[in-house]
This record gives sequence, C-alpha cells and structure tokens, in this order.
Amino acid sequence: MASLSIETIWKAYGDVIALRDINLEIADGEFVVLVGPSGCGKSTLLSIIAGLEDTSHGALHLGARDVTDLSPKDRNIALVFQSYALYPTMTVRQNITFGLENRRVPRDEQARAVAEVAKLLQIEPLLDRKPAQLSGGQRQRVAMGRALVRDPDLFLFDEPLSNLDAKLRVEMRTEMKKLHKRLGQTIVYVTHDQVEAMTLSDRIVVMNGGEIQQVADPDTIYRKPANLFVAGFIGSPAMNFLDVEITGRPGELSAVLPGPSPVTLPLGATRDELTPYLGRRVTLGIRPEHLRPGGDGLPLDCTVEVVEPTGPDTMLVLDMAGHALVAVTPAEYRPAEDSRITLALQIDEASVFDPETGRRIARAEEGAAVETLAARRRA
Amino acid sequence: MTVADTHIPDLTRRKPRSAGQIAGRVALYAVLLVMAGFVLMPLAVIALNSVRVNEDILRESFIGWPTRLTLENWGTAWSTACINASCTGVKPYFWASMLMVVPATVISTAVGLLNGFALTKWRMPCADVIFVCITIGVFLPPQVVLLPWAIALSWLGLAKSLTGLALVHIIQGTCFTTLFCRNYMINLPDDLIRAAQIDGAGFFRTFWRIVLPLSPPIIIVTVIWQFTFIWNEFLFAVTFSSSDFRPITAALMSLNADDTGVSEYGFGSAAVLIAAIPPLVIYFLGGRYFVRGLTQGAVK
Amino acid sequence: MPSAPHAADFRPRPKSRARRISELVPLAVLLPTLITTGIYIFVFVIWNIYLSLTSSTLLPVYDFAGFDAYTRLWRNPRWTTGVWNLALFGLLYIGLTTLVGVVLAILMDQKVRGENLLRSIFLYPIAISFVVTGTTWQWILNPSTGLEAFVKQLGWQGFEMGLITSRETAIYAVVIAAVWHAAGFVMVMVLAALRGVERDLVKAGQIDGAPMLRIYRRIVLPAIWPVLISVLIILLQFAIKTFDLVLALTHGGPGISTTFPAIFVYDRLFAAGELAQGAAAAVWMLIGLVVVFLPVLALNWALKRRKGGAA
Amino acid sequence: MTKMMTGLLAGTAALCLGLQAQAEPKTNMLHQWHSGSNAEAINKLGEMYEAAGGSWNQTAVPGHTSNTIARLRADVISGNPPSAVQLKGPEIGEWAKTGLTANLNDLAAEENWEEVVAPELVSVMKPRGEWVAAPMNIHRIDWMWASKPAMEAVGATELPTTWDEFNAIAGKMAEQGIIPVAHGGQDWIDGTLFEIIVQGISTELFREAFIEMDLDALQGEEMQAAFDQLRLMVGWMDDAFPGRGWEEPLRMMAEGEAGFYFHGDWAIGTMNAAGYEYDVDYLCAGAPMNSGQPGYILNSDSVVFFEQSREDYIEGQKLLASTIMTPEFQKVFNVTKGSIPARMDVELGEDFNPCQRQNLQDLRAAAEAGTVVRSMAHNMAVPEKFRKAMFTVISEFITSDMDSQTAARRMAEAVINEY
Repeated sequence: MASLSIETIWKAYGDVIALRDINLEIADGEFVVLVGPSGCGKSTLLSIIAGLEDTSHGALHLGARDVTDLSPKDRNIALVFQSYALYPTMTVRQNITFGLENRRVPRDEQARAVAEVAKLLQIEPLLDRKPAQLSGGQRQRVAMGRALVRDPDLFLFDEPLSNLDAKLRVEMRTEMKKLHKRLGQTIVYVTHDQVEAMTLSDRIVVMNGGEIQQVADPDTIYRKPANLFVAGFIGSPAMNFLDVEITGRPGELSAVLPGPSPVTLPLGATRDELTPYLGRRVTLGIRPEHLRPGGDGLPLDCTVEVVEPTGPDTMLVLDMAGHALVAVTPAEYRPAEDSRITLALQIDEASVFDPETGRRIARAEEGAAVETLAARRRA
Repeated sequence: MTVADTHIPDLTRRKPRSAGQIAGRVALYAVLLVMAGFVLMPLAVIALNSVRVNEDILRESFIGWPTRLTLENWGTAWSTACINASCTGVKPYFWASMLMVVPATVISTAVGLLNGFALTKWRMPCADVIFVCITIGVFLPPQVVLLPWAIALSWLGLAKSLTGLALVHIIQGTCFTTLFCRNYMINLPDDLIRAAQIDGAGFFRTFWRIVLPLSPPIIIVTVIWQFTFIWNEFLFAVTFSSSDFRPITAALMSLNADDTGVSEYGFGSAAVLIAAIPPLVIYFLGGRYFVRGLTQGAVK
Repeated sequence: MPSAPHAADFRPRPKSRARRISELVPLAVLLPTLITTGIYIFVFVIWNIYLSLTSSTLLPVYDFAGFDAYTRLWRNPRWTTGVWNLALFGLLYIGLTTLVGVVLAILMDQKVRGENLLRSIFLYPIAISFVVTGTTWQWILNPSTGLEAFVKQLGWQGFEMGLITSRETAIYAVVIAAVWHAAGFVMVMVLAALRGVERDLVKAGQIDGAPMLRIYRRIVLPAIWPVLISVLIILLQFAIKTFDLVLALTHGGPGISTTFPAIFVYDRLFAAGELAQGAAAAVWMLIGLVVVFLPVLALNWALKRRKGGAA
Repeated sequence: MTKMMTGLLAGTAALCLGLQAQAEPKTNMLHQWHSGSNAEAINKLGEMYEAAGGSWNQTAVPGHTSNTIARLRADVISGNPPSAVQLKGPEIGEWAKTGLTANLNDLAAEENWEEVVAPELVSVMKPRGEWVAAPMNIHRIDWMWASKPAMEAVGATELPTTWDEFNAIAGKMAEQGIIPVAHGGQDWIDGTLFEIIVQGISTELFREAFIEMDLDALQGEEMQAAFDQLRLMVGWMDDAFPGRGWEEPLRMMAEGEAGFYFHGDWAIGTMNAAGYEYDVDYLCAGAPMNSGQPGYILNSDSVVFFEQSREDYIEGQKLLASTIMTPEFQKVFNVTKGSIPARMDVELGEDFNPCQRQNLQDLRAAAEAGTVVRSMAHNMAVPEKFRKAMFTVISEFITSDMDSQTAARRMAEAVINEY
C-alpha cells in the first residue's frame, strides 16, 4: 500500500482542457471517492492515475516513486472497470491469474493467490467458467478478484457497481467497505452515485468541469458544501435554493424572500457572518430534511402539492409563496394534498452562498478550516 | 388455493407459436430457400457439366441434363487432362498453388491482424492517415501495377518464382487484411486492452492473449478472402510463373477459356469444382466461429 | 482562496524515454507494411503517372511527351462508354449487393435452422473465379442456351429473357452476375458483425416497442458501421477492377455497350502496345477513385466523430 | 509413320549439329497454345526439337492473346526477353523496331525460306528486311460453313459463290424457319464476319480499307455496300447471339438449326472433337466473292526470336526456326489445328480434313489471282488500336440500327481518332 500524490495535473485533448490544475494528496490506506456529473473529468483523472492516459502537465507520486512516466504495468496498481473488462475467452481462473502470469509469478504461487482471493470473494465454484456464464454480480466479484490478487499499491475503481441491480449494489457496497476495513488498501473510487460516495469514502472529491470543487469527508461535503455546485450535486432530493435579500441591521438580520407576497425570515443573531451582505442578495440552501413538521425553527407556511411516501419517510413537494420547495418528513406525517401546512425551518443548518461567486459564506466557526484548505492548495 | 390445484405447466414443451409467428417463419424460410436456389443455379450448371461427356455439351447445350452420365471428367481433370506440355491434370498445379497460397494467406492475415490491432487499440500517431494510405492500395487495378511489379521482382531476383508471386500477393493482400481487421477491431471494447495493460501485458502479449482469441470471425473472413482471391488470381499468376512453378488458375484457364482451341467443358467444369473445394472447406469449417455471443461478457 | 488557474500554468510536458520507446512498438509492427505498401502504392503509381507523360508505346521510354494522352482518351467511345458503364454498374452493384447481403444476414440472424449449410451456399460464389462466373452466367442468361430455352422447353413458349442480347440491358446482366458473386461475402461479413452486437441493444429496442425492421435500421446497423464501410470499400474496388467477369459474360458487348475502364486500360497497355495511353487511362481511373473515395472517407470520419462525441 | 519421320528429322538435324554446334541448343518458347489439340501440336514441335538435339522448354500462357503479350512485355521490361515467342502480324514489325529481335537471315538464306513461304507472309516475317520470325501455319479466315441438312431443306445443291446467291439461299432458309446465319457475339467474331464480307465485295476495298487504312475507302460507297450486306445478314441472325462464344454458332450450324456460319478454319478442330462429319453434317467453301475470283483472307501464327546473350540459346533459336520450317513439322502441327502449312510446297495427305485440302488449293489459286489479303480481324493487317477502333464501329453497327452511311463514316473517324 502506498499514498498517492497528484501535483498540478493538467490534461488537454487538442484545445479542449479536460483537467485543470488538479492537486490531491491521498494518504496510505485512505478510501477516496471521486464524484461529479458525467464529463466532469473524474474518469480521465482515474485513467491518468492508472497510466492509461498521459498527463499534459504535472506529476504523480505513488509512495515515494515518481510514476508520472511509468506505463500502467510498472505502476503496480489495479483497476476495476465499469464494464468489468473480463477477458471473454478466458476462464475466471485465467482472468485472475493473467496479471500474475505477465509478471512471471511462479505457478504454485499463482495457484495459492487465486485460491486465497477466490475464498475471500466466495467465487471458488466459478473458477472454471467463462465470463459469459456468470451473472452480473459474479462478474463484478471476478473483476475485484483480478484486482486483489496482485496485491497492488493502489486500487482504482471506475463505477464498479453501476451495472448491478439495486439490491446487489447495496450488498456489494457493504462488502467493499468490509474488504477495505480488513485489507486497508489505498483506494480511488469513481462514481456518480452519491450514496456510494457518502457511504464508502473516507474523503470525497467533488469534481466539475475538469476542476476539483471540494475535497472533504462525507459529513463536511454534505453539511458544509463549499459552493453551489457541490450543494446542488450532493444530496437527494436535492437541496432547496432560495434567493433572498438580507435586510435589517447587524445582530438582527432578516432574509426576505421577494415576490408578490414577500416572506421575511428573521435570522436573529445566529448568522452574523451575513452582515457584510446587508442589502444584498444571497442564496439560501436548505436541505429537505431541515423542513420539519413541528418543533423549533422558523415557521414557513406552504401549500402541499404532492405527497410521496418513500417508506422510511414522506417527501413533500411544496409551494411557498410561489417558490418550489421539497421537504423530507417522518413517514408517519401525511398531510393532505392541497392543504396548507406550517413547517419549521432549521435555519442553523442552512447553507448560505454568495450568488456572484457561488461560494459558501462560511460561518464564523468554520472559516478557519476553509482558510487552511485554501492555504494548503496554494502551497 | 391448495398445492394440488396448482397446474404445473409442461416445461419441456416449447411455447406454441402464434399464427403470425408461424407465417413469419414460413416467409423467412421461403425467402432463404428461394435465394439459395438462385445462388445454387450456376453451381448446378457446372456440376451437371462435370458429369457430362464433352461431345454432348458441344452438341447439345451448355445447360442440360446429362444424357450419358460420366464420372470420368473428374478423374481426367485431376490427374490426366493435358495442360501445356504434360498430361498431369490439375493435380500438380493444385499443390503448387497450395504451396504459394497458404503461406501468402497466413502471412498477410497475420500481418493484417497485427496492423489492425496497432491501428485501433494502441496509441498511434496519425493512425487514420496510415489507414487511408493502406486502403488506397486496395483499389489499384492489377493491370496498372503489373509492369512495375515485373521490374521490382526482377530487381529482387524473384522474377518468375513461387516466392516472388507469394510476395506480390502478401503485399497487395496486406492492404485488404489490414482494412478488414482494423474495421473489426475498432469495435472490440477498449476496456479489455486497458485491463490487459494494467495487468502488465505488453503489445504482443495483449495481442496474443486477448485480441487474437476474440478475432476468429474476422480471421475467417480474411482467410476466405485472401485464400480465394490469391487462389483465383490469374493475371499475376500467368505473368510471374514459369514451367517450374505454375498455379492452378493457369490450368483452369487452359481448360476453360480458350480463344480458338477446342474447349473441354466436361473436365473443365470438374476442374473448376476441384479448385473450389479448398475455399469451400474453409467456409464450412470456419462456420462455427460465427456463433453468436463470442464477445458477450466483455461488451457492455 | 486558491489562486485561479491560469492558462499560462499549463505547459506540455516532454515525454520520457521509456514512454517513447513503448510507443514505438506499434509503429515497429506497422513498419514493414508501411514500407512495402508505400512502395507498392506511391512508387508504382508515380511510375505509372510518369509513364503516362512519355511517348511509350510497346516498351517504356523515359522521355516527356506532354498531356496529349490524357485528352485524346475522351474522344474514344470505348473509354467514354466504359466510364459511364462503370458509374452505372458501380452504383447498382454496390447498392444491390449491400442490400441483398444485409437482408440475407438479418434473415440468417433469426436463429435459422441449417445455418451452416445455408451460409456455405450463399458464400460459395466468392470461391468461383470471375472468369467462370462470367462464363456460367453467359450460358444461363443466353436465350438460346439458358433459362429462356429451359422455360420454353417446359412449355411456356412466350417466355423471353433478352437481358444480355440488348444493348440497353446487357449491363444489368453484368450487375446480376456480379451481385451473385459478392452478396454472400457481404452477408458473412455483416453476419459476423451482427453477432458482435450486444443483444441488450436489440432487447432495449424491443422493449421500446420498435418493430424489428426499425431496430435493425436504427440500432443494429449503426452499431456495425465500420464493417459496412469495409463492405463498401470492397465492393467499390471490385467495381473498379471489373474486368474478367465482363469479358467472359458479354465480352464488352453487344457492341461496346458493356465495356469498362479496366478493360480499356488492359487493352491499351498490353494488347495494343500503347503504354502511355494505357497509363493515362489508369491515372484517370485513379483520379475518379479519389473523387469517389473522398466522400466515403468523409462519411467514415463523420461517423467516427459522432461516435467519439457520444462516448 | 511418326517415328520414321522423327528419325529422319533427327538425322538431318544431327547433320546440322555436327557442322556448327558446340553448346547444347536450348530454347524456351513463350506461346498461348496451352491446351487441347493446340498444346498437342506444340508438344510435337518440342519432340522434334529434342529429337534434333535441342533442349526444349516452353511457357504456355492461357487465356487471351493479350495475356501472352503482357507476359512478354513483363519479361522484356524486367530484362529477360524469351528466346522465342509466338507473335503475329504487324506486332512482329513493332517488336523488330525495338531492336531486340534476332536476325535469322543466314538461316533463311540457307534453307531458302524466301522461295517456299507463302508470298503474303514473307513481308510479315521480315518487316525491316531481316527475317526475325518463322511462320508455323496459315489459317484461312474467309470460310463459309454450311449445314448440309439446311441446304437440303431448301433444295440448294451448290454452295453460293457470290453474295447475291448467298442472299437468295439464306432468304429461303428463313422462310423454312431455319436461322440463315449463325453468329457469335464478341467483337472479334463480328470483325471476322465483316472482313469476310468486305473481301467478298472487293479485294481492292479490303486492301485500301483494312491494310492501308485509306480514309476514302473506309467511308466510300463500297464500304457502305459491305455494311448493307452485313445489315441484311444481321436480320438473318437469331436474337440470342450477343455474348455467345464462337463455338455455339458452330454447333447450331452443324445441328442444322442454322444454315451458314462464317468463321476461320480452327472450327475444324472443334467439329472433329464434337464428332461432326464433313459432307454429312456440314459443308465448307470459301466465302462468296462478287468478283468471281477466288478469295483468301490469311492469318498466320509465327514465332519471333529475341536476341539472346547465351550461346546455347542462340544455337537453340536457329535449331528451333529450322525445326519449325521443316515440312514434317508444318504438317504435324496443322493437322488438328484446322490450318495448313505456311510452306506452299507441302502436299496434304488423307489425315487432313477435306476442307483443309481445299484450303491449300484455294490458297494457290488466290495467290495466282493476287487476291490473298492479310486478316484485319486477326491482327495481321493493322496495329491493335486501329483494329479495336474498327471493331467498335462494326459491333455497334450489328447491335444497333445504325445506317450504312453513318457506319462507313464512323469507320473513317475511328481510324482518324487513333492516329
């Protein structure tokens, strides 16, 4: 196992810049997930780490080794493909040992390694089948086996679970987490599924447009998204955004939701960091679960448009003075459609963004943390 | 509902087809059979002539039932028909052709496969330009390159030799095989190659272990193509052969297309069929490689 | 705040030596082909172009005689008719052969019983040389020996099939024989490609409720376009090289109604001993080829772009 | 018989050898007689050559004549001209012009070729005053093959000798439902028929139009008359002739489906092979001549010798030329080919077909009358490009409804265009 350090990586295809100044440090044994919409550059970054693509600029270090110019086979990494890329003409056993063969590992050692991995992944009965004779989940295991057997310095996963059905995906997810706990490998994992990102990772890297948007642990990403993009991308149902005007005076700020019948949200003394925005507009980001049917919070009068019970909770699509809102409430809460209800907004949990830069307006206590991150990137 | 009530369907029987499906199947087979009949017609004519007496063919017509059935033509064509100086039938020419065609086919196919792989699955500067240039070679009319080849072969000291003719076919054939293989391999999933790279396989190992096992359909197509066209090629065969080495087309032409001599349609037809046997054997044996799903599990 | 990345930060990095060497492997593999086909294509063609500008007749003479050979060609009816025939024949032949081949492949793809046998039947014509193909179809299409006589014998006296005896229609006889020859090969190539197309694509189409025909047209055929391009190129080169088939089938007749450029080139180069003129005709053929080939290439390129864009 | 002859030949040759040869004479002959009776005939040459002490080798090129020429050209360009090649007509002169051909004057003088070779051939064999080739045979082009049953069916007893007589009989046949004229559908078959008609109209016309390529003659009234006659005969052909080879019309004639077929004497070989008999199935005569004189269109196969550097091959050329010119070879070679010897001093025995024997008589008579012409349609008269150009017009005429005047004008234009 080894740490991975990505330094000022750029990637250009002709005039199109696919990756822009990527810097990332991944610690030994860390599980890092790259997420982002398709085309954000996460797969390109993975290919570059794997050595399947050249970098246009920048360097990669795996442990102490500079691997920037090494071909994939010399990097000692393993990659699990979205399509699994199992060799269709080889048996499962051959698929798993192919990499060992290429590295001239003695036969008996190969056999031992296969047995070990097969046992670990519970694919012993499948060893003599061809990939075409396997189910999706089995193929996935074989693909993992092929990666595990070589004991590489770094594991790369390219949306490995996206071809599985929902139930299997959850199972495999758990299994991967267990495996990681047991074996402690360094993992870079690409996905567009935020649940996977949240559940699996030690740290999440959110990417968009070839740039890193935020690097942080799942909690921070979810609760303190660094910008509008991360806020909107992470979380399902997505965060509600309300453009509000900050009024009042320092210490007694209010957010006013404009419209035919403006709604005033008194912020009190809780959001002093907004003082510089007095008289300006900001974007208020509210997670759906922070609109609660009762308890403390700012009361919001809404009309219920749609009620969608999902099992564990009830999702409400609401209209508040002409603004659409989504709320996630406890399962037993079932207001009638078209009825008017009052929800309590947990304004403390809300994120506020500067609409011009899209950046989060950090609260007083978290400012330091953001500053250190920025400082580290600059260094 | 109790267990006893449960009707267990007979799982061994196939689901009966609807009337529409049956009509569809009937139409399908009807079209295929009619086409097969159309395609077989010329073969039937040649086959019938191969068991007719030449005199009958000359006196009656080229198309007709044998009034006198003879199998002699086959024997004559194979081993006693007179071609040029010697009355050896097509036998020696058949083997001479084999000696030339088999290496030429194998080499040009192998080179084509490697080229196709290099052009599609490996980072190659100006792969497209190279491909276009090679494709141009497919179009050069043989008449145009005949004389340049004559000069080139005589420079190489290979004029009128088996090696020389094979070389001509390998070089010309490589254009075709590269075209075929490149266009086949471009559809193989890139992930397989990447996976092999990560597994530590180099160019040749990836080719040998991953790409080649996935290529039987195109190998068959290429082999059929190369084999039949080198086998049937006439102009170069005649120009670059000598009395020591003469391919079967020369013999076939002798038996079938004479300007003003007496044509031997009987054993000429038999010889045509004999010459068609090797490619037909390849077609039949190669058939199983067209079975569906060869790449399943690899392609998403 | 991190400093906004500037374009100036980005400088292409020189490749390492190991990297460059590993990139040389495929080039080394291609090198023999590049050299040999380079000579075969460029040197031979340039030799041919030079020859066309000389005064060579029986044997090559290396002098310069201007472009006379190029212009006088177009006064020769054998040449002009040939060019026109090639255009017409090429269009029909390529269109029909592709159509028949693709339709047969699709039919064969319907889990047909006896597939091996049927496939071999459809494929065998490609094993038969053009000379034999032409001769046999001459027998079949000739009214006095072939189908017409056969049908008349069966009692239908009014049956007439004067395809190869009329100047206007003889070219279609060539088309029929040529389609017969190549359709099976096209079928096999397409079938091989169809078998490579993931079944899920078809299933997805079926679920979307598309009729089979549209599934093939909209989903399957676009998926196998490289093979279709191959087919197109193969047929195009057959068309351009059309020679022995016509000689055996119609001998370029009736009259000169089915003569072809390749026949003209061969006549001039070898029978008539007019090397310069033959070479000039060949150069015209190559020019025509480029004109026809460019759109095909453009199509190939466009399709690839589209595919690349979607990925 | 053959044995005796070979023995005799070996004797003569051995005599020659004793006088001059040190190295074993070698040859490699390039020719297009690759199969059937043609190949047998050429093998006889090989046997005789070996019996005479030479070492025989041959390269037979199947297919069209142009394949042989392609091969020759490839060999010459790559620097190994063959020692002996089967070539004919003006082509011999063309190759002689390149300066690559060998000079056989000494041998010709020694063996007195000038005297014995048919006069029409001499100029072909020595195009620039030097003997560069040896003739192997004489083919007659202007044969009229007639079906005996068809003749009987219309009550004709004598074969027609003028085109008017022919037209009368053909007309009757048409009434009887017999196809009067059998014909094949390839340009050289068209050309063969037309040159036969032209010779029948006037020998003078043939010479001016097809040998001198005189533009006035090519578009003159006589040429139009020839086209008129051709148009008449096209009307008597069945519909199915286009694309047909040259053998099928022969079968139609011999089977009595058709009355006449105008074609060269290689037809004899095929009729022998198919088992048709003279005076039972078919009759033969020279084609009609309006002038009443005997006519003769001549075609000849010959062997051209290319200069060699090796002594044994030079000796081999002399020996081969000498062997070709022996009366024995000339007989053996031509018996099955349907042609007659190129030497005028050879009498034909019973093993020859009656038509071949008549051929020789007709040739002598025509030579006497000065009506022997060299075949345009079979590459004996004009260079290939003119021949092809004229074929184009003739074939177009036959398959379209072009009028004779246009056709004649286009003949002249075709020739001009090729200059």
